[in-house]
Amino acid sequence: MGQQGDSIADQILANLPTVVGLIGMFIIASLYWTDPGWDFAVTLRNSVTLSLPWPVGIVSVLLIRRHVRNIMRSESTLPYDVVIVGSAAVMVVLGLVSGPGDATLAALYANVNIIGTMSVISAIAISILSPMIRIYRAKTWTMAFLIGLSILAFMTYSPLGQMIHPIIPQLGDFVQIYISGASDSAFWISTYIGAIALITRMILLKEKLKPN
Amino acid sequence: MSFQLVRVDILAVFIVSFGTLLVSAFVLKGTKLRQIPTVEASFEAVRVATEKGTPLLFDTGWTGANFWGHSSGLTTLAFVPATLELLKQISKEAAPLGVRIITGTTNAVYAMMSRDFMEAGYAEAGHPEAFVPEDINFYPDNTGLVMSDVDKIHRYNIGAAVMIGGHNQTSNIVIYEALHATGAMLVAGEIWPNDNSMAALVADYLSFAEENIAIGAYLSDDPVPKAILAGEDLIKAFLIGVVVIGGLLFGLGVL
Amino acid sequence: MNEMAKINWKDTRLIYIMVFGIIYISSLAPIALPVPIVQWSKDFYTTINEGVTVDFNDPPREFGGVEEGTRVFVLNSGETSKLWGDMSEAVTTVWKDLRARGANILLWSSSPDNAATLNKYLLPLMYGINPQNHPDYGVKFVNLGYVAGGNQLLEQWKDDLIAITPYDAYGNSLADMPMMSNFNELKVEADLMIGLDARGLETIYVVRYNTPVLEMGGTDSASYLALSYTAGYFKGMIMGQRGGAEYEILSGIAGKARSYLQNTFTISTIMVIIMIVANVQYVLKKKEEN
Amino acid sequence: MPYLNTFIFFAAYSVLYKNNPMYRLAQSLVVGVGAGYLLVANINAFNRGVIMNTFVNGNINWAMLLPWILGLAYLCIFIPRLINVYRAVSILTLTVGMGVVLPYGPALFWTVSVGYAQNALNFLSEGLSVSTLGQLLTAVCYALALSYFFFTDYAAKPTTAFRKLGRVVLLVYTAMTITTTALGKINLVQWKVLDTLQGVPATWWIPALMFIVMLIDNFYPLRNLIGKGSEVSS
Repeated sequence: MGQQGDSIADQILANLPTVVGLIGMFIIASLYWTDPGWDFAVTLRNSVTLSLPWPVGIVSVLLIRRHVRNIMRSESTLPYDVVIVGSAAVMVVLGLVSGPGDATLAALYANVNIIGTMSVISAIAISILSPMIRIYRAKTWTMAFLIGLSILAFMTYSPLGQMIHPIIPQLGDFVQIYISGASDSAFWISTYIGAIALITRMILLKEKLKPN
Repeated sequence: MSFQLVRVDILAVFIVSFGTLLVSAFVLKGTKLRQIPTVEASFEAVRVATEKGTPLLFDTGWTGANFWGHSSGLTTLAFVPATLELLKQISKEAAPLGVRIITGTTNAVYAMMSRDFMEAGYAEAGHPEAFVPEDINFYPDNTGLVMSDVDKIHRYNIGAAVMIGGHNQTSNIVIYEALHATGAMLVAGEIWPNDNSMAALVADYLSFAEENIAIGAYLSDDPVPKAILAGEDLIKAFLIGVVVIGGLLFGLGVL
Repeated sequence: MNEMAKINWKDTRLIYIMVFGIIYISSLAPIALPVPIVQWSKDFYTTINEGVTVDFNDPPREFGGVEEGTRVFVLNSGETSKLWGDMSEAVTTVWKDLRARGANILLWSSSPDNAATLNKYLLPLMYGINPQNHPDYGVKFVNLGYVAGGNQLLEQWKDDLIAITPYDAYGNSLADMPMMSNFNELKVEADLMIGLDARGLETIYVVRYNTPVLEMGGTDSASYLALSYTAGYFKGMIMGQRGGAEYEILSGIAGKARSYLQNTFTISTIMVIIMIVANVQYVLKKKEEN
Repeated sequence: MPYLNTFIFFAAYSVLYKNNPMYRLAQSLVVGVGAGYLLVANINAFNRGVIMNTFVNGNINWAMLLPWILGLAYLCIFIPRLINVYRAVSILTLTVGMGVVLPYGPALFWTVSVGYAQNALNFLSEGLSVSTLGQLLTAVCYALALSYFFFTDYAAKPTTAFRKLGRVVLLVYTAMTITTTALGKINLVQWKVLDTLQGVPATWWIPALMFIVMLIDNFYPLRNLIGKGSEVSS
């Protein structure tokens, strides 16, 4: 927007980081078509990967700092801010003193974050069943079709269908393998085409990689 | 340094795809495009949040994940420019209305870029003072993101949410269920197909797959990005042709 | 879709309580239920039991099934930590079967949480609290633990594993372990690969070196792994607790997967009944209004 | 630790009743422990990947300077005059990431499309079976679903009927995924329930206690005991 009147040279200068980035992108992409890869491309790829701890570190510190400030301002969330900052501090101290392999550090991570993840992932089941019960009404033919398929899926992926007739799970598996499989492919492939179009827009400096 | 050129067939497909899109950029200008529901709906969400007097949740989850280049990463990276531009435009819309935007992401680089784009949006709207850097929420993992989002939804009684990005193992539905509890308007477009199925279940407005990557082009007045979208149709039509005509030729033993 | 929403269950907490109730009751008194065995599970078992031929490249590779000394590389490189509760019984039963057949098992985890999950729930069950002290360790089983690098690492390991990763999860030298003497150049020295929700093996190993690959995942992993099975890259798949029950039946090894089936059976039955009743009610009401 | 493990798992569920202190405690622990762990892991990663390799045997390794420069450049986001330095490095990070995976796009859409074409009419040579019928259906459904994504009038209008069928194909995936996801994830709940009953020590009483507390709260709000208003509005 607002760049149509500029000369190509002006545009390139104004978008120098993007141009450099695009050159970097094609240097890296070339690795796919070369065997073995060329040294400069490999060095560039590795350097970017190796530098990633910096942004992660910066935003993690910002996250903790936000809660430190809340503590200092005695916000209403005080007890929770103390827990966040305190637990983060314990982890950092353990990690820096005993190393990242410290047993307590690993145990805390396993018994808080890994189990927390499993909890959130398991909560998906209830979060799906709830809207299914609320929403699934055959108001249109499409909805009726959707409900029919859901019943088929429930019968296929539990012993219910097999108990009624073996053809039911066979039908469900057929739908899953051949129709859902094709649908999944179309989804991904349209996304990949979209990604290549995005890169074309980037090459023509039409996609914003910086805010102004 | 010597190396050999490999996978030449894919290289040819790659070059032809780019060529098609580049030519389209200049030839197909002015072609009429259909609507993408989430573009307009995102601004509607700002207005809904204004009416309800609550902040707007702008959650992008794993968008920008795999900056290190995992094989599945292109799609999460392709979402970055589109969602950032949307964030900026939403910020511009929200700033004069006094709506607070609370973001959530699990990607560090994306969190930093969000800060930059959101600040610019508030500045362009003439309200730089309204920008609160602490509303850019980075979480160390998806679990922290989901649990904190749910907490914020309840605590601020969130009235509208734009969730364009990606979540882990369809955990977006846990956030959606919390949004249902507060009666929030939900605009969603997810990266992964299984996450999209969750959005299809409950979202008020939904876009998916390449539609989400195209949002940046829809937000621009420039005809060239839209012409490139038109070029995408040529590639899709070609691939459909490969399946239909190629299928016949293979089946009849010609190929 | 939700513009069509009309809440019959005004308080969603009823749904939550119902689900928990079903799970508790199913867990307390499991009964055996008939299980349909899907083709990809049969293929999984056949590959382990009888073998398979992989012919993406010339010459084809003949794999004769898992027997004494078969080198099996297990890649714990997907979302195992998040899906463990859905994969636990299948992985446990398959592991038991591999051990019973005398396989040499090499385990790699792609992330700390994946490693922690198996360390906490699987390895103690198989090899005790300190697996490295088990008599099988180094001879029939080696744990590489978490090694960073993802698919890039697999690219490097295909030629020389020990050169890139000289030590196991417990700091022991791999070169000193009898099992690793012929389990190094993975492109030819891994007879079978079993991925735990693993991605990318098709392009790195299958199409280039004809490596037989099997996959294990959660129930819904099928939505993204099925493509590779139908395309012939994966020679079989076991999905979720239903897959665990299928493998128990196929292999005759006793396990706990059936109690999970009772849970899904009860939930499915109730959901089907709710959907049918709610829709019949809806249609009748609509007719009345007309 | 087993007590902490069970507490975290079920406290996360307690928000289904309403936002409450148990949930917020669990959430704060997840964020705090996660942030601390991430910091430690990344300090360790940079140390092993860069710092330890910057000087090797007294000689500087020039290849290691680039990660240092890129990393430090991120700090420029806090210096308004140098914001473009930060932008350059963030864009480079984005585009290098894209460069690694860019070729997978054409590789995938070409090989999948050709693969479907090759198998579509297998029933002609192999006879009609569930498998060959499925392969034909896959090719047809793929073409239909792809047509759904047409953006432009010139492609979308003449293919309206196909696009409608394409939408149905996408809906099939959606319906099947919603149900299989629910069934798969519910096994995770049961797995933890069994763990609380059969694990050593048994921890089933933790969720039971939580349930009782929430039940009491439903009839007699516990915050009355504290005598303070709550910020929770739901």
